[in-house]
Amino acid sequence: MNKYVKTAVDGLITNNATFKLVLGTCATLALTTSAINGVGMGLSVTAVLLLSNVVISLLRKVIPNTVRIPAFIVIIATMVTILRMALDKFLPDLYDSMGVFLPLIVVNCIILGRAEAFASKQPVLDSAIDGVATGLGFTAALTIMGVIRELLGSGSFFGIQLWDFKIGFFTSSAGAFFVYGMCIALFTLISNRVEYAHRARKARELRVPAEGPLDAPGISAKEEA
Amino acid sequence: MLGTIITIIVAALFSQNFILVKFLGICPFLGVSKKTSSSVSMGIAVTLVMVLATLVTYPLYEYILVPLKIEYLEIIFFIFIIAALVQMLEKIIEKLSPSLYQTMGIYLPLITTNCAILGVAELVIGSGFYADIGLAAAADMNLWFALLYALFAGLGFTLAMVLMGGMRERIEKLPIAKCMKGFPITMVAACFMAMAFYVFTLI
Amino acid sequence: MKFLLLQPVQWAQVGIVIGIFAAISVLLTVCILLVAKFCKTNADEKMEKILENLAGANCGGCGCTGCAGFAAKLCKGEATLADCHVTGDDKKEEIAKILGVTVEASKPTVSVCRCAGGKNAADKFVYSGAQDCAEEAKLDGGAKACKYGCLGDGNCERVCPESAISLPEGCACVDPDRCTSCGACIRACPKDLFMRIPADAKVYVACANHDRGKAVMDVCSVGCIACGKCAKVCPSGAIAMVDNLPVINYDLCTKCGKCAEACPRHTIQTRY
Amino acid sequence: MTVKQFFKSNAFKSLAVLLAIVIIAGGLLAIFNDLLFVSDEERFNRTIEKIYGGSATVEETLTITDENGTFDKGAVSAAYKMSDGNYLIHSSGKGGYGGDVYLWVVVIAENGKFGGIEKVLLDTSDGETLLGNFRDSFYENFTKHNDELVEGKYFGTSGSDVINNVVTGTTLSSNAMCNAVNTAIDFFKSAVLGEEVVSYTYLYEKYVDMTQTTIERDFAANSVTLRIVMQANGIAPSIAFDVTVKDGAITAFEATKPFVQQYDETKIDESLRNGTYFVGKTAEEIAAALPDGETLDPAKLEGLGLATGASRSSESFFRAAAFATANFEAFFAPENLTYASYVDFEQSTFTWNYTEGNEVKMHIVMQANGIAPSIAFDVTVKDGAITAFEATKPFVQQYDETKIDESLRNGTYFVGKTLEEIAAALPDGETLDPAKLGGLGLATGASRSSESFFRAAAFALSNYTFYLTGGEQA
Repeated sequence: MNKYVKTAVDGLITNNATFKLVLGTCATLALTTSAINGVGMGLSVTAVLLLSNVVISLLRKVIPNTVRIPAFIVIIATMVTILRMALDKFLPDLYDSMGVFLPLIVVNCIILGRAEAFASKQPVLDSAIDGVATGLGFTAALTIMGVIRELLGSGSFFGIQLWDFKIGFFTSSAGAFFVYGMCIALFTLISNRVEYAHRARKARELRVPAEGPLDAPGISAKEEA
Repeated sequence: MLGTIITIIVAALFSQNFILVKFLGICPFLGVSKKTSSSVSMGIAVTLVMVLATLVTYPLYEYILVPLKIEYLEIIFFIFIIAALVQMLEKIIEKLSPSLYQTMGIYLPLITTNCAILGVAELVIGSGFYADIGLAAAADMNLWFALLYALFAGLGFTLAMVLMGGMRERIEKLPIAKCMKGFPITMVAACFMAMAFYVFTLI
Repeated sequence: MKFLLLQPVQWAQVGIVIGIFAAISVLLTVCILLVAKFCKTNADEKMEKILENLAGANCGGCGCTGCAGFAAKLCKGEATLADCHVTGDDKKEEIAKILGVTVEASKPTVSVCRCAGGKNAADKFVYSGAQDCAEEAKLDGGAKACKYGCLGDGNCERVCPESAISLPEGCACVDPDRCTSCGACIRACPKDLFMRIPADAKVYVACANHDRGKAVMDVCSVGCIACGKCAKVCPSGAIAMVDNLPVINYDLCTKCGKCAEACPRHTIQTRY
Repeated sequence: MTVKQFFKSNAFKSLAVLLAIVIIAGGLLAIFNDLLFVSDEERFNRTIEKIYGGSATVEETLTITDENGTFDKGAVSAAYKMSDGNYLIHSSGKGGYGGDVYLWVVVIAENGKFGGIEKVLLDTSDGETLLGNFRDSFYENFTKHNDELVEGKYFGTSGSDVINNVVTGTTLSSNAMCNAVNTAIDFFKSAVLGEEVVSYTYLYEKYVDMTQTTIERDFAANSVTLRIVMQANGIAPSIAFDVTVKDGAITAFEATKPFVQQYDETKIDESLRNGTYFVGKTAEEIAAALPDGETLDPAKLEGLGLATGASRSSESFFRAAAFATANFEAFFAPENLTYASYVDFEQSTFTWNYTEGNEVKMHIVMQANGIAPSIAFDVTVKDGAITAFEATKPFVQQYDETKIDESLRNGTYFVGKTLEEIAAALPDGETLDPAKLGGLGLATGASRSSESFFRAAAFALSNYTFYLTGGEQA
């Protein structure tokens, strides 16, 4: 896989920001009481993450290491605030549904986390891809958790009331921890299985003897016997 | 006077615990609390940053932002100050104990976006705060109450971190399914702690 | 989109904001620089760059407490890059460039248990103590009559991060597909039975008993009796008998499998 | 460190870069903040656009004063008369999760009368994450109950005579939603139509002068003796009645003298005046005579075998009888006792000590009063006077002891006080004027908690007789 596809897959699945790196937990726990919130927050984070990764990776050579954290945070905060003002002015209905998340994003660990770990070291295109991939991975994770908690907690799916059998535990914050923990466990289980299969396949490719699969003298003699 | 101090201590440590009741600052709470030693040092680092941040942000807000009516910049100034403090903290920790620096890893710069610290800075200047700590009117509020609250909020943070660190050390020894090791079992433990602390919101 | 009336900009306000922001930033940067000056750690440039390239998993596979320790040793030349099995090859080239040392692309290896005893090996006494090889080994080398053999208490199984080790008939056996050769089992086994062999190796010696044939027969039905047939039959002369045990030189081995067939006790086992 | 070297050094570079970033960021922020400032007026046009899609414009802006804009469950901050005749009201409801909920409510005004709700739209609601236009259906069912609204019913989440389960989805702020819509309706009725809107606890209370009416409840005999003073009904003067209702039916009904000299006796049927007509009648029979619940149809009087004429006064007769019978259960509901609006009845217990005869032990738990936490009191009332009054512990550690006067806390202040003296401290029956505390020789401050003290004492004294017969056996 070429470099870009690898970064994309990394951001989306292999080291998914919510389930693998466990970043942005405050947003994940607080906002997944309903699936719509999850989607809204996820998409807002994706937009901001893309912008901030690009800008920070453009400036990565300029910003010296001693003041990198304040510099990054000022860039991110300014961008979010201006985005919020512009959205409020020009796209009011989008602002009504997304606007409430933007101030939350400034405090979200993912943006600074990716900026610090990735964008400040990689060229612009990689950072952009990583930004989008991590953002979408985060959205997917939040939506899954949102659906689970909304379905069990308030018996509705994306706002449509399915049944009125409600388990209060899932909308509570203790429930959020529990669901988050179980999702991570599931994610680790699946990713381990995939990794073993991948590693086994790679090992099997290695194991083919130098001359070719079947013409080695030893093996053919034994099969005939 | 004494009543307010008691209220602050009880509120910041238990009934309004930043991690287990307000659910702020969860990232370091899960990321760094593998061992009680690293959680204590993380807790102290966060408390230090909280107190220093409040020392700077409270007067900044009262005497500069409000009179000049540019409150909308409040979040950016606060985060900027916290980020600078964390940058200094990083250098200090790197000097004092490289091993701690290694265990904190990515979670050290993430103290900046730690919702707990910004939470304290925002709460202390909030309008309803004087009532929470039992003062009669907003005028009575001053820097000392804010600093005291920040200090004990940090200690509450450390308390929760140490509790979790202790629990995780015990959990490491238990025979757990492979995929449950690490974060998932910590989350389940945190879930029970959250339930325990939920009682404080009731009284 | 209809053009909305943009409000006029009050430049005085802009001036104030920039002024305050600049003042705060200058003040804070000076503090940061002062703090940086006081806390000048002696970490030299080289060590930091190496640390960045290492995988940073702190797995301890190289025998040091963490990557920082390993990087320090690399700088001083006390450790070689081969010790670290987790870092990718491309990263190793970069570190080699920094250290100015050449690194041969090491072939991927897997761990293997040099014993197949378990149920086939007789016991000296019945051991019902702690299910821990290290504890059992303290009691006169453990319950097994063969003092080299695997005790089957599963320390290696517990310590393996990839859970690649299982104990089918009471004797450790490594699943090559899962093993990342991190070396945890090598450190955990009190009998030092685990050994790294190339990942594509076809045959390996499943015995570590250095005694003469007669003594081995008394204690184990699958132990190596040092008859030397494998060494004679190997077409490429890859096998040499050292101290009553065959040692396979995997560079010469052509994976023909003859030694496994020739071995009367099936001590040399084939992987596929 | 030469000057040239200084400019190359890492320190200067970091200082310069950070300064540059900060200046650019600060500049951009300030400029954009001024440039993109959305004025309230523009925001308001946006809302109009959203609700009406351009079909109507603002005709007249109503002036909102503190007096006509605030209600007990919410407040109205703006109201406009629209060109399509309806009224657009911006109201807020208390009790939302983490803050008030703000709504735009379009009230239908058909030829000068209240016609129900046409549309409800969320403005902003601090603390509520996403109630935006994703779930417009969420508000439609506010507009489906216009007929019940015209009758005078209100939205609510609990209680019998309210339209509930209107709001699904987030239950957290559903009562705030109902409060906001109810406030808009109350505002429309009071400010626009000029109707006098007061929330009533009893039915027919609109015609009764509650200040002079007294209600004696006898729990054991399950009977209520009322001295009802009716308000003047058009030209008919205010009439007073002594009514006793036992098991839901009137056992005694007598119009006391004052009405006679202002009115001609022959016009009112004999059986009405001495009440024999009403004796034995139940709420349903009386209500039948008042078809729309308030006006007496004169023609029906013959049907009932009564002399016609003086229909306004006879109307007062029927209304008084209806008031007495329809609210029979309500009289016994503890919530409607005097000073009862702040008592938490689930947790309070009242025991009547048989051996001592007329002594009632009350454990009164007050609801939280603003920031003051809920406080519990153990009060014993004997022969109509407080003999013991003690505030139990829970309130202490949340509150500063020095703020509440010693005599209040151990109750010595209340022992021996009569209801009048305590009622004097609560002028409008519920709020304690902090300044008065000084006058009563008590430490000022902590007025909210002291208010709970006084309310509990007043409740205990005024309902002593009720609990003397109604409380559980000790």
